[in-house]
Parts: sequence; structure tokens; C-alpha cells
Amino acid sequence: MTANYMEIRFAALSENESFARVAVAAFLAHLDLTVEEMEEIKTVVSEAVTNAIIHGYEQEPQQQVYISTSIEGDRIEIIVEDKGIGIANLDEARQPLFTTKPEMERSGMGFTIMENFMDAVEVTTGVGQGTRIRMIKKVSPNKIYSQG
Amino acid sequence: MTANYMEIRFAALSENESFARVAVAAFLAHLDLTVEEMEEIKTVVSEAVTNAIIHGYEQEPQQQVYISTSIEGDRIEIIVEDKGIGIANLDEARQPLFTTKPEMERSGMGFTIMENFMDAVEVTTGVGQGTRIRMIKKVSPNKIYSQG
Amino acid sequence: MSLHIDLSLKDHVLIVRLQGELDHHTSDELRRKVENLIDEKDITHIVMSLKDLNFMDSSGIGVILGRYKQISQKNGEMVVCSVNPMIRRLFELSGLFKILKYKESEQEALDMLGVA
Amino acid sequence: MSLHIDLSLKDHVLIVRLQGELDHHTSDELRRKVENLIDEKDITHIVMSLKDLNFMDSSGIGVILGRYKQISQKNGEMVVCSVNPMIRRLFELSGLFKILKYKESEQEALDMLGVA
Ligand SMILES: Nc1ncnc2c1ncn2[C@@H]1O[C@H](COP(=O)(O)OP(=O)(O)O)[C@@H](O)[C@H]1O
Ligand SMILES: Nc1ncnc2c1ncn2[C@@H]1O[C@H](COP(=O)(O)OP(=O)(O)O)[C@@H](O)[C@H]1O
Repeated sequence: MTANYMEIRFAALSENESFARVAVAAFLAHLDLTVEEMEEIKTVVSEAVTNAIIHGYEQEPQQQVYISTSIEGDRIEIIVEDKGIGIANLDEARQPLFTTKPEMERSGMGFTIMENFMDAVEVTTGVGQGTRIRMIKKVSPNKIYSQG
Repeated sequence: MTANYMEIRFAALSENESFARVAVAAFLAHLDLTVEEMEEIKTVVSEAVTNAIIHGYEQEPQQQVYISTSIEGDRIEIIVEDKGIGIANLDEARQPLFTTKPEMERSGMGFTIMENFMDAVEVTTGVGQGTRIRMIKKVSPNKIYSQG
Repeated sequence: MSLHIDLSLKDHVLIVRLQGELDHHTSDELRRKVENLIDEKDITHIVMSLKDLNFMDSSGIGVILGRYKQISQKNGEMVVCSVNPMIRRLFELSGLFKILKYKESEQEALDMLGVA
Repeated sequence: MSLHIDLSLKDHVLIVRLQGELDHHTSDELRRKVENLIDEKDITHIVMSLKDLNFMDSSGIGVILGRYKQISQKNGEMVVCSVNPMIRRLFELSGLFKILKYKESEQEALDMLGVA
């Protein structure tokens, strides 16, 4: 049973990147996370949503980005998904500093940051089908979510 | 064509009321609304979401509340929806101070506040089917949203 | 950004200082904390001090009205002080100002109730 | 909570003060504002002053690295100053500290570049 959850969909516009991270942070607000945990979560949401917009949809604003967040016990799960172009070579994509868009001044650090800031990062992707990033973070036991 | 939009779904839990209003406010952040306009919007979202949770679902946390927000030119549209019990007598419900839950210390001012703070409030409801509140607010012309 | 509730007693006057956001979720919290206190303790009047209340919706009106009714039954008064412009609009819209006393500051509220 | 960009020149040193949030959306803005300036104006070095930068993600790394490369081609230096702990972690993770100069304050950065 999931104690609490939310889902968001929004237009693949760069101004929605800040909306996405604030929304996830607001959803987790009552968990009383440390400033550091909260910043880590905002950063990884920003990374994954930016990737969906820039790489997945190549800035096609008619497209949609999906986020779902759930809290279960001491475990936060965040999924960011696009129905865009997908990733052909995932091992390569996850390497630090690897980017297919250097002309856009991408640093290639997105996946590395997600892996560093979260406890687990699982990527499901298919060329022409899109990309789904599932991230898990465990928070301190004194912050365990209790319903009601 | 809608210039920008988002949709949210979340568990009908009272701690998500603040999430809902912060999320809508964050989505509208780049419009540069006045503090007053922003507060009005946060308040009406809070009213409609609270009603969905308390009245629509009678605090059944397995249920879901839906919000969608879109920006088109100088017009903000916010829809809050539940698939709950619906409203049998809508004219009565919209009266100031009318409430069916006085034991919960409801003030009966929710609809009145929505009508006062927004330019239009349209309610679609059916007993056993749920309630959909569609609210429109026009913002000052110098804040017109332009895409890109 | 939830609600912080600070309760203190001065000459049988209960001072309720609210900080943060008063919505349905936090109104329930406030009611739980204050309702029994008013009945059990020897409280004559209530001062609601709202200077640091940043957000309120109609649930806040309900819980304030609820405590007003409670203290009225004991022939006590409720004085509200220091509300921001947005919350003022809600008080006006709901007619709360017609039944409650209002003072600009907590000190004026206490003075009015004859607290040294 | 978007990005506020403050640009000033001191003895051919471009001081870029950032306030707010540096993500993909606002990085594009920053690049547009600064890229041509560096090429057209007679700028020798860049100071990136990040004291009031509250949020940054990898797009920020990209745009800072981009300006670093630009000024390096003109044989200039980039000094970054006053980063918060979270942004420091991003700089460390990406190896930026290995190539950029860092000073605690804007004054120290200017001193280092020999600006009076
Ligand atoms: N959602 C996505 N859809 C398609 N390709 C992606 C997506 N996310 C990442 N990629 C690919 O993986 C590469 C590395 O991503 P990342 O580490 O975030 O760095 P960056 O975004 O700076 O390029 C990207 O350059 C891109 O080729
Ligand atoms: N989403 C809803 N589902 C079912 N009934 C509702 C809903 N929203 C409002 N109502 C009905 O309308 C009445 C008036 O609503 P409102 O003006 O918001 O006051 P309050 O929430 O304080 O009761 C409620 O008491 C309830 O009976």
C-alpha cells in the first residue's frame, strides 16, 4: 500500500522545469527532510525533466513530461517519463561527461548527479518509445511517513 | 491553442492541500502576477481541493483529486475535480455560510471565496458522480503569456 | 510551511499565536490543541494573534469561529489582532469582523481585556 | 524564483553576479546575455559571483564551462567565488574546481586578477 502519492503531467517547456522541482518539493514538504535531502531531490528532478525536454522531445513543446512521486515508509520514489526519442546506447549515456548535445552546452553530468544524489536510479528506455527514470531515496528513519 | 498547461492527481489526504496550492502557484510563477493575485489563486485552490477531500470523498484517502491549470493569453483556467458524492442542491451549496458539515466547523464560505477571488466559477456536479469546479481569472494585460 | 501554534496564558487570557499556514489540515490540528484547553482550564478570554500567519482559507474562518462560540458560552470575549491584508479580506467577506473584536497589536488586545 | 543576472565591468574584468536559480531555462538566458558581450567587448577575465545563487543543476555547469572555454581562448581567466555547499558539491562532482580558480569572496577574486 502506498501511503501518499501524486502525479503530474505538463507541457515540455523549459519554464516548467522550476515548476516540476517546486511541485515535488512541496509534495514532500510534510516529511520534514533536511535541507540537503530536499536540495538533492530538487536537483535530480530538474536533471530528469530537463533531459526529457531537451533530449527526449528535442524541445517540441506539444509534448508532455510525466512525473509521479510516492512515499511509502522511509522510501521516496520519483519517476520522470517522456514518450520521446529514447536512448540508443544507455551505458554510454550514463557515463560522466557524456553528452550528445555539446552545442547546447550540456555538461553530460545529468545521470551522474542523479546517481550520486539518489539511492537507486533505474532507466527504462526504447528508441522511438521514450525514457523512464525511476529514482529511489531512503530518508532518515525519524522521518518515516505515517498516514493520518 | 493552449500556451502552457499542467495536470496533477493526488491522494485525497489533507496534507496534500498545501502541495496543491504551492504546485499551482509554482506553475504560474513565471507570469509575474501580483502578490494579491497569487494569494487569491492559492486560496481558491485550497478551497476547492479541501471541498473535494472533505465533502466529495468524505476523507476517503484511497480516492484521488484532480487539478488542471492552463494559461492562454491573459487567461488562467483552473479545474479542480473529484469523482465523489456530488452536490444534490447546487444553488443552496453556493449560498454564503451554507454548509452540510457544521460539526467539522466548516464555515460555508468556500464557494463565496471562489466567486469573489476569480472572474468566473462554473460548477458541474452529479450525485454519485463527482464535482468539477472550473475557475477563470484574467490577469493584467502586461503579463500576457508569450510562448518560447 | 505548516502551522506553528504557540499557546500562552496571561491572567486567564489564552493567547494563541499562529505562524505559517492555516488550512483544513492545520485547522484540525489547532482545534485539537485548543478546544479541550478552553474547557478544562480556567480561561476567561482568547486573543488570536495572527501577525505571522501567512496563509488562511475558509477552514481558518471555521476554526476561529468555533473557538469564538466556545468562549462566548463561557461569557468570554475573543480579540483578534495583527492580520495581514489578505486575511483581512477573508474576515470581511465572512462577516467575522461584525462579531469579533479587532485590535492592531497584541498589547492593545490585552489592554482591552484588562490584562496588566 | 527565476534568475537575476547582474553584469558589471571593472578594468576589463566582467563580473557576473547571479541571484536565484540557474537551470536549463535560465542558463539559456545567461548564455544569450553574456556570450556576445565577451566576444565584442574588450574583456580580459571573468568573475562569477554566486553568493545569491540558491539553486543550480548540471545546466549551470554547462553554461559556466562554456564561458570558461570562451575566455580561455582569449587567454583570460575565470574565477568563481562564494558558492553555497550544494553548488560546491556539483562543482566537485563535475571536476570544475580542477580547472577553475576559486576564491571565497568577490574581493579576493578581483585582487587575484590584479584589479584595484
Ligand atoms: N530523456 C532522454 N531522452 C533521450 N535521450 C536522453 C534522455 N536523457 C538523457 N539522454 C541522453 O543521455 C545523454 C547524457 O545525459 P546526461 O548525463 O543527463 O547529460 P546531458 O543532459 O548534459 O547531455 C544525453 O546527452 C542524451 O543523449
Ligand atoms: N466537491 C464537493 N463534493 C460534494 N459536496 C460539495 C463539494 N464542494 C462543496 N460541496 C457542498 O457545498 C457546501 C458548501 O461548500 P462551501 O461553500 O465550500 O462551504 P464548506 O466547505 O465550508 O461547507 C458544502 O458544505 C457541501 O455540502
